[in-house]
Amino acid sequence: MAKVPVQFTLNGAEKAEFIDSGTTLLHALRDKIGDTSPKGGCHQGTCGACSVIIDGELRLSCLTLAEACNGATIITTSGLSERGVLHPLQRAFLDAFATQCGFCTPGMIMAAKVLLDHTPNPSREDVVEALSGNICRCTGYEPIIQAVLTAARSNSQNAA
Amino acid sequence: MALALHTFPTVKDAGAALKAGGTRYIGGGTLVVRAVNEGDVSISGFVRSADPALSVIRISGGTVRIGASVTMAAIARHADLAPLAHAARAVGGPAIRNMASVGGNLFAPTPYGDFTVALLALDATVSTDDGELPIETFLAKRESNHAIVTAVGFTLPKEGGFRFLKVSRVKPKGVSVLSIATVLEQAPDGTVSSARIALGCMADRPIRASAAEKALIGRKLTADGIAPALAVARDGTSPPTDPIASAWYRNEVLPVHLGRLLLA
Amino acid sequence: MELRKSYFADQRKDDLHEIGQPRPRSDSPGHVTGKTTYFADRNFPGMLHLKMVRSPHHHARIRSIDTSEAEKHPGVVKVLTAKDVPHNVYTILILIQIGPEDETVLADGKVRWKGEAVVAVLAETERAAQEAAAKVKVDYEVLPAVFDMDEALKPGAPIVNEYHGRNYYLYDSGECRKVRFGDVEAGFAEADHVLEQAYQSSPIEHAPTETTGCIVAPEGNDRFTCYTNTQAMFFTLDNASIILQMPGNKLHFVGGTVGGGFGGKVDVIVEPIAILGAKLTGRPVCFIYSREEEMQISSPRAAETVVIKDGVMNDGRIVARKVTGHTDAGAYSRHSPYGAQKGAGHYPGPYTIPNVWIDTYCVYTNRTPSSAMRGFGVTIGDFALEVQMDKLARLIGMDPLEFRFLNAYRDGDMKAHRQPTEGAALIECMQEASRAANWPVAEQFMAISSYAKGA
Amino acid sequence: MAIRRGRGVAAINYPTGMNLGGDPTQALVHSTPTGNFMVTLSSVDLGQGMKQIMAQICAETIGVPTDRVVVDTADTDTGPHCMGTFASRGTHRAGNAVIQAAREARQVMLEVAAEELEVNASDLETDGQGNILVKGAPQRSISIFDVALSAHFKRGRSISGRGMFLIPRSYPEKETGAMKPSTCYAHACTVAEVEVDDETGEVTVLAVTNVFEIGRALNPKMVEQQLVGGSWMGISHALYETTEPYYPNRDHGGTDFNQYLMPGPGDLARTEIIVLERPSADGPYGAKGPGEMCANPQIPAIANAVFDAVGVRIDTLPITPERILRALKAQAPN
Repeated sequence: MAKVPVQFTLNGAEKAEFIDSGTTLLHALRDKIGDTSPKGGCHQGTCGACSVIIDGELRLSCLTLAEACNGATIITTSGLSERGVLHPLQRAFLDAFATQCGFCTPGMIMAAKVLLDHTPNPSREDVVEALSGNICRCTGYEPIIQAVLTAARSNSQNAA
Repeated sequence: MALALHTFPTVKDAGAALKAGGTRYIGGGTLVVRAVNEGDVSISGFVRSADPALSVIRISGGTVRIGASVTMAAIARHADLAPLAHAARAVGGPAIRNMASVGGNLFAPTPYGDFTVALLALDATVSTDDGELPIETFLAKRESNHAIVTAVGFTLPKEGGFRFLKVSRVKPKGVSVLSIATVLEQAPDGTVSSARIALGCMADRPIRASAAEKALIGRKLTADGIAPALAVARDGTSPPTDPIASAWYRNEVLPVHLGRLLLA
Repeated sequence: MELRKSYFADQRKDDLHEIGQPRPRSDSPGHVTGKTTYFADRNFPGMLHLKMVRSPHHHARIRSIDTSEAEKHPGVVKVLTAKDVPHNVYTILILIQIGPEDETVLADGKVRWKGEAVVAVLAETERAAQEAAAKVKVDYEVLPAVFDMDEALKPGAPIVNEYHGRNYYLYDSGECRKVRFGDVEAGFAEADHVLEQAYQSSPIEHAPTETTGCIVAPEGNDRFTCYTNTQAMFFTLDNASIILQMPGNKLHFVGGTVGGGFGGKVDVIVEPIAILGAKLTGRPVCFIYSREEEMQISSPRAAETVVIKDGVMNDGRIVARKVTGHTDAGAYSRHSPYGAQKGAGHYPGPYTIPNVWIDTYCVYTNRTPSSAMRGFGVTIGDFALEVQMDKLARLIGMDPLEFRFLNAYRDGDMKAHRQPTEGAALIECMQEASRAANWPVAEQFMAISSYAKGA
Repeated sequence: MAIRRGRGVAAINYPTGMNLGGDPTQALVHSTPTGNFMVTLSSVDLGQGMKQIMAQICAETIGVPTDRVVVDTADTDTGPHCMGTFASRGTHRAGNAVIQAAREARQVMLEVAAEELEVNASDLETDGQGNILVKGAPQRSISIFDVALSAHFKRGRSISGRGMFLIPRSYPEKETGAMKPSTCYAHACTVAEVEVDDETGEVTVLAVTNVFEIGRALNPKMVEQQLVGGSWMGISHALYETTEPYYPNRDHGGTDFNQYLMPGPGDLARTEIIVLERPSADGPYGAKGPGEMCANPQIPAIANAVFDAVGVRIDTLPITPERILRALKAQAPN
């Protein structure tokens, strides 16, 4: 089996691995690099649990080939908190009781982060649209929407 | 056989590689990688081209050329393509739109391929490494197509001339019950002088509603004016029954939604 | 959310320290940082991947199985068929003495639903397992299948499951679980109106975001650790022990946080075969359902039909209720006989009715076996009951909410299954709903309570 | 085109625990040398927050803050038997087992404290903050930290307890069906408001008002999570979900989250949740099981609201636009 090199920046750290050609980024992250924060909920692109941020864009790691990420900058939910301090989105998810089983949470946070990076003061409609590719089966979405809106407000207060 | 990804600098080289058995061209990966993940062992090689031209949107004098690798997200945020943004945003959720390419959308089986419905209404031209084809011709034979799609081209409709509607059960992101795109031109008095209507999910691939198009010519966009077009909207349709909706339902609501789009 | 403390204040102590406090969840920090460990977040060197060859037919005899090409496929380590499973015919509720054993771990001679597991392939990679699975040749003789419960119960219908010998579950009470209370025919005779209506549902999937699965690792001392997302650790361990004819002390089950269950992870499906694979290869084995398997192979909530016949008086009293329920178990029992009889204990709903007749049946058809789901045995029944209540109210020209007040059970009322009502609170829920939803009802209904009449 | 409004109501009850009982759960509780408490179970947390609730129940019973309790669960090598997490039984069955185990541990803790303070154990109480006080003389006190140290290293006592909860199994009488399905029931009443598009059959759920009676809200925020999510699932069941859209025809079953329909974040109804608490006689601090019943009443309430809106009865789930449209067409005079 042909092994190919991949190299990218993951949550600020340089990563280099040899992987089987055709390996998805999801498998490379979870099985080779050991970052299990992206979850494999469907491997079809229909649940969003594997969402990561590649070069500033939200992507599904289950449908992305790891080899196609050479040189990319990748962010996952496990890399959001810094020195034990939670990212405002993580804080907001906690405070809003927006997690139940937690399986969709890392993907939701990725989708929300990209939204807030581009749209610091989103409307409810913006949030709904941003989360629309991510399935949650426990919460009924409302607490998650509220968490994202709260995080946006706390961000803008901090910026002010 | 183990999988492998082969990247070629030119479309021509990629095209040559595609002649090998078991290979598939990979655009955004939303169709092909999914198929492999789901156990399609007939695919053993991904082929792609790194030709930068595939990712370019070129607009000059009302003529648009969109490289096949351009994503739905790139179309949706392109200022000069604002009239089409709505149709591009109809595809998937935000992550899918950052991956799904216009080239891939041409191959998306029903009930997917909403943007292709828009392209059909725009009477687009599909460019491949083997030449150019009208989109209708391309779609009719897309399963047997072995050429690599390199771009789609079309003329930007006049302001307000393009309309698009996707009907889905789940909001804001859901698979189509059906989708409709129209490109209409109206005389100063409001009568329709030219009409192209494309339908998604009303057959196994996007189709034109030719009878309805004809019935609109010379009519005004009023309830009475469009009535003859709605009456023949189902002519030539053969919608699928799938988990989203039955053929019966799609046929029943097509005139309703077409009417609402035309009167909007 | 609002807590309305004014109700039942006399029955409640509200001076507790920790109970009643909105403490933060201890697991949430792990969830939001991606650090919570789910079963699949483990990776063992040398781990094998298990893929199942499944029946493409709804009902078929297996003439032969040829695994030779699959076994030769590069990367394949082991191919398992029925003969490899020590106790291949099982049923999970045997642990609480609900038999007979009626399901095969791997199909033996016959398949009874489209998607049934036939051959398990273990390989070094997921891809190799998929490729090899495609090379397994199974020669089927397709048999007539039955999908409709009414058809299945007709004489001469194809027999779905020979272990039952008939297309329904045989309870100790006969072909159905029965409740008989009062004289239902006398009730209908006395009633001003009799209304009989049929309700139906189709199967529903739990659709947890995390699919069913497990990873089994040999401990090296003849014990096996099974990391699983089962909802019931010992239930699964004990059933695995029976299927594998392996003493329970050889099995170590480790769960953790499960990515959603909703009742979908109480079947014992992935663990026994994965443990067997680990035992026979000496390697760690991972068997995780694909999303497609989760959606169409894992047990759904059963489809049900519910026929309700009611006798009602012009003054609003329901004087008789007869319920006939059918639960579509699919091809195997799993939890369905239990669910069907749970319905018998639930009808006629939270209403006091003097004459009640209930029959609940568990029926076999050639579809994916159904099993437990959130609201098991009750959800569809409640849909039927409460739509029926609406129809009855409109039939006699009463407000639907007032009609429910009139019939609501209260403490001390005798239920059809002959237990006195205790701790009722239906009336108070309706009173609060009347206020909150601005659905006014007559003052007399706002004045009553669930406490025993006269208490 | 006409958008028609309607509303409907439904009221339900739901049994707590496995039907007919016979479903045991055990718990063990012990203190660490520094007075933290470990609850050992084999129950499974599915995301409903079982671990957190067991910690709060143990903390309340022992008399310490919740953050001094750690729950170790879902390991068959360490945790005693639990029937499983299903049938709205987790909080009720495991909670009772934890209370019993915690009481036994608390008794030992108080006995050790009594020896240290030279009083009778029956004269002691906890302050919920980690201290044990002499009733009526709170200045005489000892921290649970010190009590645990003393128990471990001075007095040789194990501050621990065992808990087991079992509702004896009921066997239905064959002919009459006399039986005891459950010992306690949760209750609910839901009012749903819908809009129905009478040309397409599409339903929009505008609002659901849910009143739930759940015995006791052990952690109100977590109860809210489950009730809000359950209400969403009820709406989903009413209008969207099935693996066999053309049942009993077996074809066209969905295989992904695109084809298996559930309301998206853009389909949410205005959701009101009101909770009543009538403590159950045998529930842990009065709790009943709300996890399943909270998804039930929306289904008939929506069905009734659809009828109220457009005058057709859809007696088959899910109530799809197609079923509504077919019924409307069948009803139409033409």
